[in-house]
This record gives sequence, structure tokens and C-alpha cells, in this order.
Amino acid sequence: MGSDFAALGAALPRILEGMLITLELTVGGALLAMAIAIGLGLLAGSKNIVARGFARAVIEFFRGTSLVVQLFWLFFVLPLFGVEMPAMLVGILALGLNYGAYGAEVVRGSLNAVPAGQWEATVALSLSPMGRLWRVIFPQAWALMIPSLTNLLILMLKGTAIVSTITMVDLTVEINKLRVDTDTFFAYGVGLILYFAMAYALTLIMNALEVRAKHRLGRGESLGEALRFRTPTRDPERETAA
Amino acid sequence: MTGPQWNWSFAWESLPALLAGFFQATLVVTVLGTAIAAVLGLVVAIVRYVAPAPVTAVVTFVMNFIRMTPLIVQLLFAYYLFLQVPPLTIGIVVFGIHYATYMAEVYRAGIEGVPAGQWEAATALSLPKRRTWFAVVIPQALRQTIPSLGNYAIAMFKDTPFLLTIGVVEMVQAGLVFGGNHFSYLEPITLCGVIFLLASYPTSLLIRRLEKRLAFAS
Amino acid sequence: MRFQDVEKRFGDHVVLKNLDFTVNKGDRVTLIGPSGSGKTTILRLVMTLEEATGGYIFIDGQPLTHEERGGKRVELKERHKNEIRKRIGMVFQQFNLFPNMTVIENIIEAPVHVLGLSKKAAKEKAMGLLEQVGLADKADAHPLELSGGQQQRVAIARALAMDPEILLLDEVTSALDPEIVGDVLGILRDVAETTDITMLIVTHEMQFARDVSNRVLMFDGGHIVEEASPEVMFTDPKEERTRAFLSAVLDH
Amino acid sequence: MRFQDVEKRFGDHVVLKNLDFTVNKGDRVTLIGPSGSGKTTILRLVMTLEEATGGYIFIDGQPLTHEERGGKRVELKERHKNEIRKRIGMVFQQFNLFPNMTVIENIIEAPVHVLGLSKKAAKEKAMGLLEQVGLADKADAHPLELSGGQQQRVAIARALAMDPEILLLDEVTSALDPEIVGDVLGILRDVAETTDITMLIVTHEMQFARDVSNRVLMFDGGHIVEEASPEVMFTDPKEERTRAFLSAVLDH
Amino acid sequence: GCASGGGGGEASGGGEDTLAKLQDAGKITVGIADERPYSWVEDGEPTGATIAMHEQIFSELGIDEVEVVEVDWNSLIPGLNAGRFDAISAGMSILPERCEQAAFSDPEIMYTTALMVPEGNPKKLTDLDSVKEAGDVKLAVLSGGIEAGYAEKLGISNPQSVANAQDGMDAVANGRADAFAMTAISLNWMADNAPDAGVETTDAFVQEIDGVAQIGAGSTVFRKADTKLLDAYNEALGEITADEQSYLDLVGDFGFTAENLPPADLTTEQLCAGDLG
Ligand SMILES: Nc1ncnc2c1ncn2[C@@H]1O[C@H](COP(=O)(O)OP(=O)(O)OP(=O)(O)O)[C@@H](O)[C@H]1O
Ligand SMILES: Nc1ncnc2c1ncn2[C@@H]1O[C@H](COP(=O)(O)OP(=O)(O)OP(=O)(O)O)[C@@H](O)[C@H]1O
Ligand SMILES: [Mg+2]
Ligand SMILES: [Mg+2]
Repeated sequence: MGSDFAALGAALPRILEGMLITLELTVGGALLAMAIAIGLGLLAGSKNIVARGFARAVIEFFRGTSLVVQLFWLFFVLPLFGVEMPAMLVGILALGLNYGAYGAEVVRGSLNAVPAGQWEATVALSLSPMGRLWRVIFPQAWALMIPSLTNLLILMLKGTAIVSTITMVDLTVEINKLRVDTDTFFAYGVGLILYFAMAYALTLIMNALEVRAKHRLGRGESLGEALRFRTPTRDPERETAA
Repeated sequence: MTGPQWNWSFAWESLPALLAGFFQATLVVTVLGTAIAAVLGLVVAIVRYVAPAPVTAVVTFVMNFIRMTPLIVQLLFAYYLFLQVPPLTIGIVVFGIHYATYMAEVYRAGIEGVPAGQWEAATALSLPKRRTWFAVVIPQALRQTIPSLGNYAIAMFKDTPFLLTIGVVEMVQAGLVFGGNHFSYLEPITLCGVIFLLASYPTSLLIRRLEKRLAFAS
Repeated sequence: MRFQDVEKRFGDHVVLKNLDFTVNKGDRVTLIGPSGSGKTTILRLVMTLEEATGGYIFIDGQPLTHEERGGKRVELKERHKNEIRKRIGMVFQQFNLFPNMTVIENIIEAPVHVLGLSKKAAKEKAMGLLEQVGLADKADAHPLELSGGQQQRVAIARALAMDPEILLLDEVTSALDPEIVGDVLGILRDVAETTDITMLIVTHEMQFARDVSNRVLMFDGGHIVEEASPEVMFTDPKEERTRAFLSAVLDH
Repeated sequence: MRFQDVEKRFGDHVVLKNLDFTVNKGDRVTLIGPSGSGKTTILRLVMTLEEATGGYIFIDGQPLTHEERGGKRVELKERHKNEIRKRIGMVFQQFNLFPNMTVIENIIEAPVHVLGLSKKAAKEKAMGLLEQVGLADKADAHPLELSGGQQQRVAIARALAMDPEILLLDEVTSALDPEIVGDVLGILRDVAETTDITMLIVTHEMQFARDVSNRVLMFDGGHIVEEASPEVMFTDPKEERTRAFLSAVLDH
Repeated sequence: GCASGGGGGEASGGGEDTLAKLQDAGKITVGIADERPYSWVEDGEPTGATIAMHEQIFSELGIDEVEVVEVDWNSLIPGLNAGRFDAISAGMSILPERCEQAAFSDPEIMYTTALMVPEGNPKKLTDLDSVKEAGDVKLAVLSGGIEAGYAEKLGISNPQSVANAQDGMDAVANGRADAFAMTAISLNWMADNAPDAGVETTDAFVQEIDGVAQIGAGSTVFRKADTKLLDAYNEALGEITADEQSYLDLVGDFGFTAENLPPADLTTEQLCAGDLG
């Protein structure tokens, strides 16, 4: 056990480097995925059949094929056609496309859940199509979609481990190296804790966003709730009709 | 010139191994895992509402811990903790539990979305707790959770390569082995992608049909 | 039904204080009063949807949610509350029908699962009630396909299907079409005449109060300002506040 | 505003057929009629929330959503609809306030983002309207914190903030407290008297129809049964159907 | 941190002279798969038997610096062909199918097989034939490894696949498997570096199948187009493999012995043709 900790100490700087790569990929991927999710989610929910068909095709394609395959193509096959991108960019691109497709379903579902009366009120006020969406509908859907988006973010954080396929040395790679010098359970225990810490940090941020979003809709709860470990819940049996 | 040159006979040759992996591992784990995730996730979500505070705290902690740590590590720990259990069973259960933690979060959002008036009406009718949950709240909460259930079923599909960690060779690994032996991954991996698509698209259709059916009335 | 020294506060906001009143079996009592005076809150207290922060409520002599034991206010067991709750029915202003069930399913839900009636018996009874409210042809419709007035009538049928001893009605006519208000009124009058059901009614239709109830309580500032029979209340109120309220209401 | 041969069907269900009527500038027209007769549908057609399946609607002589070109019924461009829409305001029975905005934000939203008013100017105007509806102190509250009556008044203020030429009101008093109905009535009467806004009102409060409007249309079975000034309509209706309806409504 | 994938050559080399370009740059990038004792990164520096060999050979060719890119085993050849790096430094076995995809240098390492078993070797296993005879032995093999092929050809029922060498050792140490078959070099290295794991390795053996000894050898891999680079490399390599002492000086530290030095008459052409007899 003592030697395990010695090995961990020696590996620590590289583990931190690996963690940084993992975080960069997660954050970059998440931002791209969010943009794609919103774009595709809107198209997938639109009345225009061409737009909807396009969105469905893209969603089914990127959701349906696996991330490894997408990485593999972007990194090893595209260069054969003369398109060569650095590994980090490929990683972010693939993560963004893949998780963006998942996110699109979440966005679509949440937009659907906003009451029809809200759309009608925006029409009655002559808001522009963009104004309708951004100023009224999306803020309401946002509160609904956050829990699912948080899930996707955690999935993505852990999904980044796949980038060793494309020459990137992320946290998982470093943990696997540590494993050679230590007991497997020890090394993976360290990995468990580190991934958990990162996921937890991300979750706290998302919880804060959820609390804030709900608060803005007049479904109060203070931000203090977000600092607790548990995700914000309410007691439906105590809650009174608004 | 080494380019991506598609070799049909090679692709054809790899197919039996891929299909064997698909039916023996990928599909079994995904279908049973999704079932476990859907049910267990609901149980967890409900427990977090109804159980006494200490139980809720423990369940929430365990749930978050599982949700926030890598599947592959959980597979490994379970694999060496339960030496007598066949790997495939471990795979099914671990996948199921892992995704149940995601589903629990989605159910939570769905349950929160059920208007307070519905709870009150159930109370006013003196409906037993169980009936309130199963006849009133859950059917309404499910509606919003269906798209996410579809997402996780498909995500699970594609996490199945992790099963190799516990010695289960599913489709992608079968493809990699085949590709490794012949040193061309293009055909088997592309085929894997096609099979994934062929499997996930109907899943997606099914889910959206379910979504429509659960929409109340028209 | 008896309120004894009941207090209800939301945070710092005291809605009801030192509230005392009694409703006898078979009484049909209307609560009137300005917006925010706490009328709905009283109904919600009786239905145990809110918990009083002080005092006691008795149904038929039994404590509802709290009782005094050794000088202390003690909360009662959930099971006890359940038993009492079964004897109370409520119709909400927003109906709160279950959208995942058809109309008939909404109505038989509680009789089957709370009273233990057979499905067949419950359905028969439900159809009778639906006929009474004029919606027999909508039995298999979904609540969302109904107009507001139809939903309200289904909600009344749902509450009546439990044969409650006490029926709480919160502005049940406000969503109704005027032609239908008459029908619903007829239904409730019917019920009042053929059963000895106790009714506690919140309404802003004075006509309705006059027609259905035998006692009117005027509420304001968290307590009862005046209490009288409808004839007296609407023609010769004692209190200045009542007079002002009624003139505003009846005048436009 | 002119309806010409308008038809509206939902699937096979024909709600309006061969509907022809004209509302002049500054008119205040009330639509009355039984539940399901299509009153709300007419308002929704004017607001372009539904599309007519036949015929034409004109606002100020301009076609609203469709026009006849070469004997064919052609749909107009979205931009054209938008332009016309700006001149129409609507108050919904369910208010449909935006829960993600405070009361004042709800009101200034369209003036700022559609009319291009400065925030400051819009706020000033909004405060004036809020004062008019008696809610100046609720400017920064969230819609969900308001009672139904307060929400309805905010919704009216929101619609008025756009200075519409045509105002559509769908059962705006049904959620209101009786004391407040008088206030809202006053507000609308005010508006009617100080502007030449055209109003199309659906209501089941006959008193309201009598007080605010100068013309009443009685609707049934998808078309206009009778049309008269309120005085005539409520005291001496010509048609049997109107008489039956009014007696049911006024009688309970 | 060799995290960025900025490899050397242009995509699929074409007719360009990669050797000259590398010499100009003074630097070559090689792909490794973190396999000990062949090539891995420790304390930020690449190390291992093939790395040691490459540092020496390439410096003789006027390329002073060897940079590494870490990548999954399965991504080595695709990465090479995609131009993500210029050579594979992983002691990769020379197999006919692989020869179709890339160019192998002359043999550098002879492979023998061994079994990793629990301490004390309770089932008394010596080679794969003994595994087959014992019948109820749970055998672990590397997924896609040569040993998996041996097991299949010998008809050993249901060998258990593991993702990597560590998983194989853990499977034996924790009782999930009774034996783990892999190259002797790797197994010895692992067993030596984990004295407390409760495992040991059998003596190395050359597996025979249908009477044919399964000779295996590994070498460095280049793109097929880079013939000049390959020729130059083979020439420099020859000087090392011709002399046992200079071979052991380079790779002895990593647990290699004279047994691992390829015989002079073994050629890559033979191995690529699958000609073992
Ligand atoms: N959940 C709550 N949280 C805080 N305050 C509340 C809550 N529910 C009700 N109140 C307050 O209690 C007071 C009484 O409300 P209640 O709904 O009983 O009034 P009401 O007499 O029914 O009015 P109305 O005629 O408008 O329905 C109001 O001032 C209201 O703001
Ligand atoms: N989206 C829809 N799909 C199908 N039928 C509809 C739809 N909207 C309205 N209808 C039908 O159109 C008819 C007219 O509805 P509308 O809401 O205009 O009636 P109304 O006169 O406003 O009635 P009320 O007084 O009850 O509000 C009704 O029979 C209704 O069932
Ligand atoms: Mg109330
Ligand atoms: Mg209507």
C-alpha cells in the first residue's frame, strides 16, 4: 500500500495533466454540443418537413453511430483525403457532434413541453420568430431540460476517455499507467475519485443553473439548495397550487 | 497508396463474428440493461420522494456516486467482487444500475413536472399513496421522460464495448479482433457502425411512437 | 365540523387567526369575502391540503389533523387523517382532473381503489352521475378534449362518486358557461335536497350563494365579519364591511 | 374588420360556415352564444392563431391571411401577416403571462422588441397602465405570485401596451373576483371611451356586454343568429333561440 | 505530454523522401501503445526496448530525436498510414495480414510464449497443450492476440478475452482465470514488477500447432511508400542484430535475453508469407 502511494505521488503531475486534457475536452465538447443540440432540437421540432427531415437524419446518424467510429474517421481517415486536424480539435468535434445529437432530443422534448398558450401569447404580441423563441419559450424550456443536460454532461465527461484512440493522453490513460505500478483497485479507486470530483463540480454548476432557471420562472428555492449534495427536489405533497 | 479501400468479400467474411457478438452480448445487455434502468430508475426516483430523510440521503449519495463515476471501473469492481457471477450477468446488472442513475434524474424532472393540483386531487379523493403514484403521477411523468429513455437506450448500446473489460466480447470487439487479425479495420468497424444504426434507428422510432401514444388525448 | 382557534400563516404572513366557527351536519354554508381573505385556505385546511399552524379542526367531533394532549398540540397519524379524509370531497376551481384517464376512469378511480367497489358497480354509479350532470356521452372522452364547463361537471361527479359527508366547493361555477351554471346549480341543489351532505361553498356568484346555501359567512382580514342566512345577509347586512363588499359585487 | 364567407373546420367538424359580418372602426362588439358555438374560434382566427379553411378576413380593407388571386384562395406571406398582427391585441382567458419575466417585463416585452420603444419609455408607459389597472405595486412581482384576478389585469395591460387598433377579449372576467370585475369593467370602459380602439369581446357576463359594447352578436350553430344593440338584444330579442339562451343565462 | 497528434510526414507519404525530411528535421515521431517492456512513457520520457533500439538506430541515420505519440494498440497502423507518426515502435509481430497494410523492417525480436499462473502453479501447466489436456482450465488470452489464434486452433474451449496485459494479470491474480497466455517477455516483465501479485510465469515455450513450431518475430513498422527509410533502417539494424553483445547492451535492461535475438536466416518475407515450416 505504501508503495502504491509512492507511485501515485510520482505520477501525480501527469495525472493532473491528464485531468486537464479531460476537462478541456469536456468543456469544449459541451459548448459545441450545446450549440448543436439547440440548432438540431429546433429544427427537429419545426413544422417545415425539410428542416425536420434534415435534423432527424443528422440526429439519428450521430446518435446511432458510435463515438469511437466517429473519432476514428475524423482522425485516421480524413487525413487520407488531406484534412488533418489536431487531436484536441478532433476530440471536441466528435464529442460535440455525438452528444449534440443526444442533446437535440432533450431540447426538442422540452420545447414541446412549454404550454401552447405561451406560443399563442407570443404570436398575439407580434414577437418576431426569434424573439418568441429566445425571449419566451426557451427560458421556460431551459428549466425543464437542465436535469437531462446535466446527465449528458456527466456522460460526456466520462465519454472523453475514448480519446486514447486518437493519441490523446487523458485521465483514463494516466490511470491505466498508474495501474501498472500499483494495485488495480488502488489505481481505479483513484480514477473513481477524480472522475467523481470533476463530475460533482460540474453537477454543482448545473444545479445552480437549475435553481436559478426555476427561480426565474417563479418556482423559488434559494441558491443555497444548490450547494447541497442532493439535486434540487421539491416536496410535491406539500407544494400548493400556484 | 494505402487509402480506405472497401473490400466486400472481407466485409462479408467479418459479418458472422459481428452478428454473433451483437446477438450474444450487445443486444442482450442493452435490452435487459434498459429494462433494469427504466424500472430501477423509477424506484430510485420514488424512494427519493417517499423514504425518510436518512434513507433518501443515502440513496441519493449512492446514486450520484454511481452516476458520476466511470462505467468501466464499476464493471471491473463488480467483476472481481462477485467472482462466481458469470460476466454477462455482471454486465447486464452493472449497465442496468449505471443507467438507472441517469433515468432516476430524468424521472425526477418528470415527477416535478406533474402539477401540484394533481397531487391535491389525489389527496382529496383519499387515494392511497401507492395508487397516487402509479395511477396518477407516474403515467403523467412518463410522458416527458420517454425521449430521454430513448437517448439512454442508444447510449447504452454504444457503451457495450466496455464489456471487454470483464471478458465479454461484443460486436465492436469482435470487429476489432477481426480487424486486428487482418489489419484492416475499415470493413468490420464500418459494418459495426451500420449495425448500430440499423438497431438504434428502430429504437428511436419506437420511442417516438411511445411518446405520441402517451400524449393525452388528441 | 368545528374550527377552534385556528391559525394559518405562510411564513410571516398570517392568513387566518383565532378562527372559530361550526358547521352542522347537513348545513350548506357559503363563504364570501374579498380576494385573498382566506376562503380557499379554509377549504384546503379541511381537505388537509394545508396544515393549520395553530388551533384545532374537528369533523364530527373527531380531531382532523391535530389534537390536544397534555396541553400540547400533537399531530395525528397519517392513517387517522386518511380515515377522516375519505368522508370529505372537494371540487377544485381548476378541476384537476387526471389527464391520463378517461372521464369514466376519473370518476371510478376512488370508489374502486378507496372504497373497494367492484369496477362494474362503480361504473354503473358513475354513469348515473354523468347522466345527472348531462355528460353521459362523454364517458370515454379524455378530460383535455372537454370544454372547461364540461370538465367542471366531471369534477363534481368525481367528488360525488365518493358519497362524501362533507363536500367542499371552490368557485365551481367560475369556469362555467352561463347556460350551464343553471344546470350545475340544479345538480347541487338536488344533492343538497336529497342527501344530508354538508356543503362548504366558496363562490363569488351571490345568486348561487342565495340559491344553494342556508347560511352565509362573510370573511375579511382572516376572520368572520358577519354570519347570517342568505335572506338576511343579502338584504340587510349588519356590518359596514359586508355592505361595502356586497354593493361592489352586486352593483356592476 | 370584415369576415367574408369564412369557414373553419377541425377535421370533419365544421365549426363556422359561411360566416359574414363586419365590425367598424371603434365598434365594441360582444359575441354571445352557447358553449362550443365558435366564439373563441373567431377571435383566434383574427389573431391568426388558427387558419380559416375557407373565405377571407379583412382588417381595414387589407386581407389578413389569404386573398383571392385569379379566382384562387392564396395564402399571404408571413411578413404581411406580421405587419397586420401588430395592430391586433388579444387577452386570453388563461392570461398566458410569461412566467420567466416579471410583471413589468411582460408588459414592456413587445413595445421594446416589436415597436422598438426605448426601455425607459416603455417602462414609463407600462407603469401608467399598471396604475390604471391598480397593480403599480406589483411591477416587479412574478406572474405566478399573483392571484388570478391580478394576472388577468396584467394581461390586459400587456395587450394595451401595444396600442392595438383592435383588441380581442376572451372571457376576461371569468377569473376575476366580483369586486374586481367592476374595476376591470371600468378600465375597459375607460379605454373604449378615450380611444377609438375596436373591441371584439367574448363574454358570458351579460352585464359586462351591456355595459361595454355597442353591438351584440348572438351566435349559434356556427353562424350569427341575431344582431342588435345591447338595449334591444337584452330586452326585446327577435329570435326564439336568443330568447331561450338569454332566459337560461339571466335566470338562475 | 505528447498529447498533440502533430505527427511527422504528410498524409500517405506518396513518393516523397521521408528519410530526407526526417533528417532535415532531426526528429522522428513514432507511435507507441504503452506496452512494457517495449515502449512506454515514464516521467515524461519515452523508454523501453524498442525505444532504446530506435534512439540508437535513428541517431546513426542522422535523426537525433525520437518523439513518441501514445495511442491505442488498434490505432497504431491506421495512425501510421494517416501520417500521424512515421513509424511504429511497439515490437509488433510480423503477420501476413499486417504486411498487406504496412512495411515491416527485418526481424528484431523473437517471440516465445509463456503462461502466467497463480503462485505455485496449482494446475501444473507448462504450455497450451497442457492447458488443453487439463480440460477445466480457464484460460485468458489477449483479445485479438496471437495466443487467441493458437487457442482457437488447438480447440481450447471458451478462452476468456481480456483487453490488455494488466487485465490478464488481474484475472489470474483474482481467480477469474487459471492461466494467461501471452509473450514471455511481457509476462516476465509484469511478474517481476509486481512481486506481491501472487502470480508467476512458466518457462517460455514455442507453441507447436499441427507439428509446426509457431515462430513469431516482431519489428518496426513503416509506411509502404517509405522504402528509402526502411532500407536505411534495415542496414543500421543489421549491425546490431549481427552481434549478440551489442543487441543485449541495448535491450538487456528490459528483460531480453539471447533467446530473443532473431536468427540470421529468418526474413521478413518469410514471415509475411506465413511460411513457418
Ligand atoms: N402557498 C402560499 N404561500 C404564501 N401565501 C399564500 C399561499 N397560499 C395562499 N397564500 C396567501 O393567503 C391568502 C389567502 O389566500 P386564499 O387563496 O385562501 O384567498 P381567497 O379568499 O380564496 O381569495 P380568492 O377569492 O382570490 O380565491 C392570500 O393573501 C394569499 O396570498
Ligand atoms: N383544436 C381543436 N380541435 C378540434 N376541435 C376544436 C378545436 N378547437 C375548438 N374545437 C371545437 O370547435 C368548437 C368551437 O370551439 P370554441 O372554443 O370556439 O367555442 P366557444 O364558443 O368559445 O365555447 P365556450 O363558450 O365554451 O368557450 C367546439 O365544438 C370545439 O370542440
Ligand atoms: Mg380562492
Ligand atoms: Mg371560448
